[in-house]
Amino acid sequence: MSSEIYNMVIDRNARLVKVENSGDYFLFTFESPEISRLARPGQFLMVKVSTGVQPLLRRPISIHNAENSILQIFFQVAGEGTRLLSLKKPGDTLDLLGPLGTGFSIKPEFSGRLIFCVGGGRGIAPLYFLARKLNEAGATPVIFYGGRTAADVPLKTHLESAGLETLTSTDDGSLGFHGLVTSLVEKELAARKPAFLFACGPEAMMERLAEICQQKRIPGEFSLESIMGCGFGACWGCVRKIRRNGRTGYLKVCQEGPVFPLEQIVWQEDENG
Amino acid sequence: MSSEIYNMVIDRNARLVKVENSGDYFLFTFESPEISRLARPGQFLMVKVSTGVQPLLRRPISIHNAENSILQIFFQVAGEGTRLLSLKKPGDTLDLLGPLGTGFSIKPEFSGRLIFCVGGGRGIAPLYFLARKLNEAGATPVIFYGGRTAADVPLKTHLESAGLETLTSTDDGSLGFHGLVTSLVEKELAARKPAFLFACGPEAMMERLAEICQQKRIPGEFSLESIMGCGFGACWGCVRKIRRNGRTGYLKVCQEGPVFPLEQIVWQEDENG
Amino acid sequence: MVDLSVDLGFLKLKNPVLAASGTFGYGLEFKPFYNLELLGGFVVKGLYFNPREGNKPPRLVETPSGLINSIGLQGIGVEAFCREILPQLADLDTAVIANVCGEDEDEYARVAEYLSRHNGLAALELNISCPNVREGGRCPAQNPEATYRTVKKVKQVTSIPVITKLSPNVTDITSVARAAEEAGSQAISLINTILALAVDPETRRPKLGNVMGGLSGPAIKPVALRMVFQVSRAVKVPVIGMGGITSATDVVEFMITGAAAVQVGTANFVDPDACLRIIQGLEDWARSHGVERISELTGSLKI
Amino acid sequence: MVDLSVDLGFLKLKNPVLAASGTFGYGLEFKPFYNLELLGGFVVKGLYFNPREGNKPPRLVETPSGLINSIGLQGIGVEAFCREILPQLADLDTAVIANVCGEDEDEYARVAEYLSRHNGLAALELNISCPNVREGGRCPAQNPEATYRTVKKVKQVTSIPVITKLSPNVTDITSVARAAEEAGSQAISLINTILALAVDPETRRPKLGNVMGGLSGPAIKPVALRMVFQVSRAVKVPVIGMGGITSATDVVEFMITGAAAVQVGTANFVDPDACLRIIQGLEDWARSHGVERISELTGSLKI
Ligand SMILES: Cc1cc2nc3c(=O)[nH]c(=O)nc-3n(C[C@H](O)[C@H](O)[C@H](O)COP(=O)(O)OP(=O)(O)OC[C@H]3O[C@@H](n4cnc5c(N)ncnc54)[C@H](O)[C@@H]3O)c2cc1C
Ligand SMILES: Cc1cc2nc3c(=O)[nH]c(=O)nc-3n(C[C@H](O)[C@H](O)[C@H](O)COP(=O)(O)OP(=O)(O)OC[C@H]3O[C@@H](n4cnc5c(N)ncnc54)[C@H](O)[C@@H]3O)c2cc1C
Ligand SMILES: Cc1cc2nc3c(=O)[nH]c(=O)nc-3n(C[C@H](O)[C@H](O)[C@H](O)COP(=O)(O)O)c2cc1C
Ligand SMILES: Cc1cc2nc3c(=O)[nH]c(=O)nc-3n(C[C@H](O)[C@H](O)[C@H](O)COP(=O)(O)O)c2cc1C
Ligand code: FES
Ligand code: FES
Repeated sequence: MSSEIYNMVIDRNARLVKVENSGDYFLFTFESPEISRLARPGQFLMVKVSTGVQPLLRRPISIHNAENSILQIFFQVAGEGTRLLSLKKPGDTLDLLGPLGTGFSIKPEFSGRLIFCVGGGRGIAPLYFLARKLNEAGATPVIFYGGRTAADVPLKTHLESAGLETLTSTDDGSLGFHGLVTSLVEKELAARKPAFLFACGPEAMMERLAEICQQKRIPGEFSLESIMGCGFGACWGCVRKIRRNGRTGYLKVCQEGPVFPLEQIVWQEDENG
Repeated sequence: MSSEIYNMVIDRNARLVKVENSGDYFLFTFESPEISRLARPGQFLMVKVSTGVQPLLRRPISIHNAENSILQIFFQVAGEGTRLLSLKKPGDTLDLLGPLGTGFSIKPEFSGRLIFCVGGGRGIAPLYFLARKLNEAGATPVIFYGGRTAADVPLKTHLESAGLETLTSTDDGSLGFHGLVTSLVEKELAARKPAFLFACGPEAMMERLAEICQQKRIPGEFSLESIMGCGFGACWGCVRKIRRNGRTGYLKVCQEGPVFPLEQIVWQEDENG
Repeated sequence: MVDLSVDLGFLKLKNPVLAASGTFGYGLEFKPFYNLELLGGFVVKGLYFNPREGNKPPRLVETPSGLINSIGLQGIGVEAFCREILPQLADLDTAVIANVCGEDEDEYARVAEYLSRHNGLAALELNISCPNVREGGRCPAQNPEATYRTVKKVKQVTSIPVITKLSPNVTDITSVARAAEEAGSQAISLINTILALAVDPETRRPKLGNVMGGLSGPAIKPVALRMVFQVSRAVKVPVIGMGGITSATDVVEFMITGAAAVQVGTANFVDPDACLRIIQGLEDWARSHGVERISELTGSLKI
Repeated sequence: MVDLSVDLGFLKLKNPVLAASGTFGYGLEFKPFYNLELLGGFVVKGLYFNPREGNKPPRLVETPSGLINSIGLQGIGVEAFCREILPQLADLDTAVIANVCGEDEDEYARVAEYLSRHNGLAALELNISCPNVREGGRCPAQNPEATYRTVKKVKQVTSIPVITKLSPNVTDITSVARAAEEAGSQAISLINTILALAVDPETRRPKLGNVMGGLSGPAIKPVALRMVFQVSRAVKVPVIGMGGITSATDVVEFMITGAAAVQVGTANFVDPDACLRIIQGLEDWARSHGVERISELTGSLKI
């Protein structure tokens, strides 16, 4: 067991201090000093969404930001659990377990280099914290933020006003580049090539990005989703097929991930095939 | 099937307009014109307490009052279902099914006569509506209202300010008569004898009252509780042993009751013995 | 226009939604809420030959997402049913199904035979799976031979189509289903309730007067789906699935898994018009998913 | 002072709360949350002789008040366990129990024999009841003879006490329990998960990669209690109850019903410190109810 796993905490009294909302999307700000202090970009929380047994399990949600004892999450209502979560009001206390997982690698050699951070839909969640830390490390992050329609890129101004270069795309052209975010990345690659690419979003987006990165020989790390039972390595429920050190096998996304080097990921289509 | 059963309605949009609270006890005021119009004292509602499947079943709650399209319930938090109910706020809409059950018999011959209405704890709930209607029918109701301690008789002033004679008792003497409400009834019986006695409350209270009534030859009707699956006669889950027309058998409390003539009730201790 | 009808071979239903036995009274209890003719059909409360007292209360206890009942088939008996109730149901343009019970194999046959002398029943559902009447929850559906014998006896005395209702309290449900099919059952319905217990920690007594009872409701849906999956692959006759259905998508799941029709039970208690809502929801679902005939769903699970 | 200890005969526990196999990793995963020595004990993840890949994902799906899993016993195998994990557990002052699996009867014996050569295990729990490894969810615990043979073989190769873990997917759990007892099992633990299925109506595929899986969590508690009730009256050896326990009162219910000790499974996923909370709650409950020795509860159900 890696040592960082000891750096997780159950905060039963994380106070929700601010709720921002746009359509299906919610940005929650908590006071949770301990988790905030430990958190690194790409890590996530397991959030208790009900006080009873229904739904039974916590929900995995990325850490959107952690700074001065505050902790932020950004989520989209996807089903019953996130719907219950969305009903919480400022002043409520929530039960958070975290920070969990390995997080993105911010390497010293990124300093002075261009780094692409690509997020699709709710996949934007962990990239703000990442870009902020990349900035602090002297790198130049560019955020690519895609969605189906303008309503799906609610964090655009939030990112921009934090001084982060943000390129947006929508499938229907209602905001920014008209087309898939992967096409926007390709277009941009014609002009400038990053030293590294981070991504988080729908499986299809990431699979396409992996192709692009391999073609252009850009190293990268992708944050994967999977259905999680515990979030801390106890259930073996969250595994994905990963190719590592010459062996392919099921690794726990919650503990060995959710962030994986792109070359290690076995895409689900291949797996089913 | 009796014809009154057709007089029930599912009101999916009963608007909660007022919440009054004292400790564990809540008085809710709804706008629910149809149910309000149909309701008679002693009838009850099946109230949906959750939007999901947990808890699964509706909860039976007496009609505390029905007047000019408003409907009131008075309840005590007893477990998860009533706890969830207690969290509702003015402006919320609830899903109510009712009015259900047979209700108390308000007979023409009550006019000009003294009627005792005895409630223990949350059992007070249906007696306000009853007493009001007895008044309208020209009878003179006296409410006996007992609880363990002063905090358990929160409706005292509410009843009094409606002009209803209200005698209170508490087990610990913190308010009104010091002792059981049944002792208070006995004490009062030394002074005046009612033409009829209605009761709703804990099983032990009602069983003792039944003895007293039989001794003193006072006719009466008691409202029984039982665990209910449906509230409208479909599940056969709510039965109690009832002696009626010379036969003893399991009758549905939701449909044949919850109000039964006291001489028909087979008390649960006898049943188990 | 979506075609919601389903054809069980021996019986054509307007739509695949039946109300389940024991949760729909004798049908009449639901008349105040909607027109019963909108249903695919309904199964009345279990009928023994004679009237029955039923079990000692308490008869119900809620559990997480579930309900345990031990009604014990309180009821009016088959004679009173045919005299007082059936005439009120016989003319309804919907499938009215009787739920046939028995203390022993002969009683099933006697009840079936008596019912067969009357008009108005679309089918008989043999309730060989009630956990609430015999000691320890035992029932014929826990044994393929007893199942075969019971169905066979009933088939000999009736020309009304027979549906056999199975118990989930078995090691291998497919062997029981095959026994019922071999004995001539025209359909299999499942699942009845799962034998269960609840205890009051304060009194240290069982929460039900009859000690054990049968678990129903959403909690058992995954078990019911599994058994519908197994049985629909083991028999050729149509399978009628039930257990925890509360919504149109639940119905879709049961049908995809292998059910030709479904029954809605406990949900009727929570929403008296649950079946109606589900039928409407099913039509909406089919429309929004481009499904023209709902019967196409049956067994369409991709493995 | 409340005495929480319970004596299983072959094993004395500090308190009746064990963490259940497959929900507590190899124990180490929970060290960040509390001192493992506060537990009555814990059962490690199922061990085959060789390492196993486990089943194809998705491996989990939530259902009303429940969870279906089809992990398929992914694990490191008994050699790596004894080399890498057991040394870290052996000195803990709590009962460490291994969960023994096998593809066939011989493998159970091989795993048990290998484990017996090492120190630090308080007992072996024979997992003859996992629904996630064989075709159609079958397992030895569905058959009294197979149960007898498996337990007997293991007993012959080990002197570590043996607990046999039963499956709820049976017609008569008492006959399987008696078979295990006759073969020399010193305790019976139950229940393992209930075989279940979930279907995605959109894709028309099973929600689990392995099609079927095992249902656990509060949804199954009433079924687990029923089986603990039945088994504790059928055998003389102690019964270790589990299925849906999330609170101290759940433990009290299982003990009253007949369990000498309990295991907490799925709840560990929701609250990593669930067992600790439950143990503390149990002490509070005993104190507020004037119960001096928790073991008095076992089998105190009044019928
Ligand atoms: C490491 C990690 C980080 C995540 N971070 C975020 C985040 O920052 N913001 C955000 O909005 N969402 C995030 N998610 C996704 C989020 O966990 C799911 O949307 C949520 O669990 C759905 O729960 P629900 O009860 O609302 O919906 P459900 O009713 O449970 O499911 C709705 C749909 O989502 C699918 N689903 C359920 N659980 C997951 C899961 N864990 N991963 C993927 N799909 C799932 C279901 O199969 C179903 O199709 C993250 C997931 C992981 C694994
Ligand atoms: C016809 C009728 C009218 C009622 N009117 C009122 C009313 O006006 N105000 C009020 O406060 N309460 C009333 N009750 C009682 C109320 O229904 C229960 O308190 C409520 O259902 C408990 O639900 P819960 O989820 O909060 O508690 P649970 O957790 O379900 O139960 C808490 C405790 O109450 C017991 N209980 C549960 N359901 C019932 C029930 N139906 N009857 C009796 N005991 C039960 C349980 O066994 C348990 O001991 C009435 C009951 C009936 C049958
Ligand atoms: C209160 C109650 C009474 C029942 N009575 C009967 C019955 O008389 N005959 C029968 O075959 N099944 C009976 N059942 C079983 C249901 O018909 C159905 O098989 C089971 O409840 C599962 O479906 P559900 O989860 O939708 O309720 C009864 C169920 C309940 C809850
Ligand atoms: C994810 C998961 C994995 C499990 N793995 C095992 C296992 O390896 N061996 C075993 O005997 N039981 C296993 N079980 C069954 C549990 O130990 C327990 O019997 C069951 O989950 C019921 O208890 P619960 O409802 O408290 O979870 C597993 C259960 C779950 C949920
Ligand atoms: S979510 Fe439990 S091991 Fe990853
Ligand atoms: S509560 Fe269902 S019949 Fe009375």
